[in-house]
Amino acid sequence: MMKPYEIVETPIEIQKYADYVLHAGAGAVTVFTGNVREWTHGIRTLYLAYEAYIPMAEKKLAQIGAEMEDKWPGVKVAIVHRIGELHISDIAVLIAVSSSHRKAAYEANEYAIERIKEIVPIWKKEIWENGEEWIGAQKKYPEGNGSE
Amino acid sequence: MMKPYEIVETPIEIQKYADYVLHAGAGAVTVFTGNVREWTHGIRTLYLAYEAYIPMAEKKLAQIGAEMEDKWPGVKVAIVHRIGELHISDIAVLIAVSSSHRKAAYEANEYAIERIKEIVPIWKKEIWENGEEWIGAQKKYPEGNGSE
Amino acid sequence: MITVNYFARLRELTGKSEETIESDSMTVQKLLDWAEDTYPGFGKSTVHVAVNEEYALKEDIIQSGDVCAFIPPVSGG
Amino acid sequence: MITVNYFARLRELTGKSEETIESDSMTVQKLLDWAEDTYPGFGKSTVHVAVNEEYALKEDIIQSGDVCAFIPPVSGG
Repeated sequence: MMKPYEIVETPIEIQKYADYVLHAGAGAVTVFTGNVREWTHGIRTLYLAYEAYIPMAEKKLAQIGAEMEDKWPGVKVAIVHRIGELHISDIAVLIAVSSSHRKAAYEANEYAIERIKEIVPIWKKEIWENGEEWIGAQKKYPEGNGSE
Repeated sequence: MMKPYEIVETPIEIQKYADYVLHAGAGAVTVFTGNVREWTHGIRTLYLAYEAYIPMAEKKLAQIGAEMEDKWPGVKVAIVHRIGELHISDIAVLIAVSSSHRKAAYEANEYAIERIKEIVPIWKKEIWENGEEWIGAQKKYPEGNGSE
Repeated sequence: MITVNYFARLRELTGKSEETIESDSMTVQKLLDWAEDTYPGFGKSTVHVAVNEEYALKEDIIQSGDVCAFIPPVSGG
Repeated sequence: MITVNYFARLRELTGKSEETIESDSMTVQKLLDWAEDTYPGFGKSTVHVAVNEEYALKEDIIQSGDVCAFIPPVSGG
């Protein structure tokens, strides 16, 4: 079982989401995964700890999906983000998009990850050998419902 | 077993190629699949028949991979194209790209599909209820080795 | 009574995930001011407030029974 | 002797996948002219030639022993 917009605590399987967005009218599917990488700015990551305000995060993922359907009519979307302790190469986020033609599938997919980083209440803590830190760029207070 | 640049006659499994490009330095993976869709310009496709000049096609896929590594240093790439009789929703082509950051993974992936459509000796025949046709846009004779 | 949730850095700073405030109504700005006064280092200028799982403006009114959340800079993806 | 391969529309037009031509050497242009003369409707202006699995220019020389392929407009993806 899956929801098209969900926060999970277990490993993310690509196939499940690619299958979900596929349909007879789809000529293109793009799947993006954000994975935990070992080195960031010369510092070695041991693991990441993700936390979410789950019900609001799922609503915001669904909002992003609605924005995509509005901008690229006909796309079918699934977005999943994992929380908890994630290790090197684990998938933190997956975005699957299908469309009749490839251009929309690429554009809408990239739009989704940008929006996730802007409005979805999920937080990442990097844990290194000699310390840890919550990551997050400061932004000015949003006008309206988190849309820009 | 798989080769990173290959022509196959059996169904394409996404997971295999996503796994291949993943490594500890990869923070982003993009997977594109081109799927057989039922309707094109209002005409219903029954199935597609793909044919390739296999050894040259695999060389050209590898050339595209080399171009990608040159333009986006650090990307890791796999490209596979299926030939034979393909039915609705079957994957005809898959491109998997990993990179440390997402921008390169998106850009390099989209570059690959454009180049495939330009230089790889693969041909598609569309079979409809009342006819069939080899598809292919006419192009002027290439200068040099198929690069532009 | 207003319920407030803390996440990430703010959860660690306050040492709690959730608490309730005895108030019938207040603006989002007032809630941020209260948090800064109560928890030194809260950093209200970088924190957004969600009311009932939706981002709220500073002038929005929070009512008794609402569920609020302090949202420090997000870093999903 | 030069080997030539036919694909897709050209395979159907010529009724063959491969044949050999008795020649020691010729230009790519000559090979295209020969194909057009031999198979009406060949459409040489839209067909590229690969020599030993690499795209060749019209002025390139094909030698005996080379494997050539006529490449009609491609449509992979």
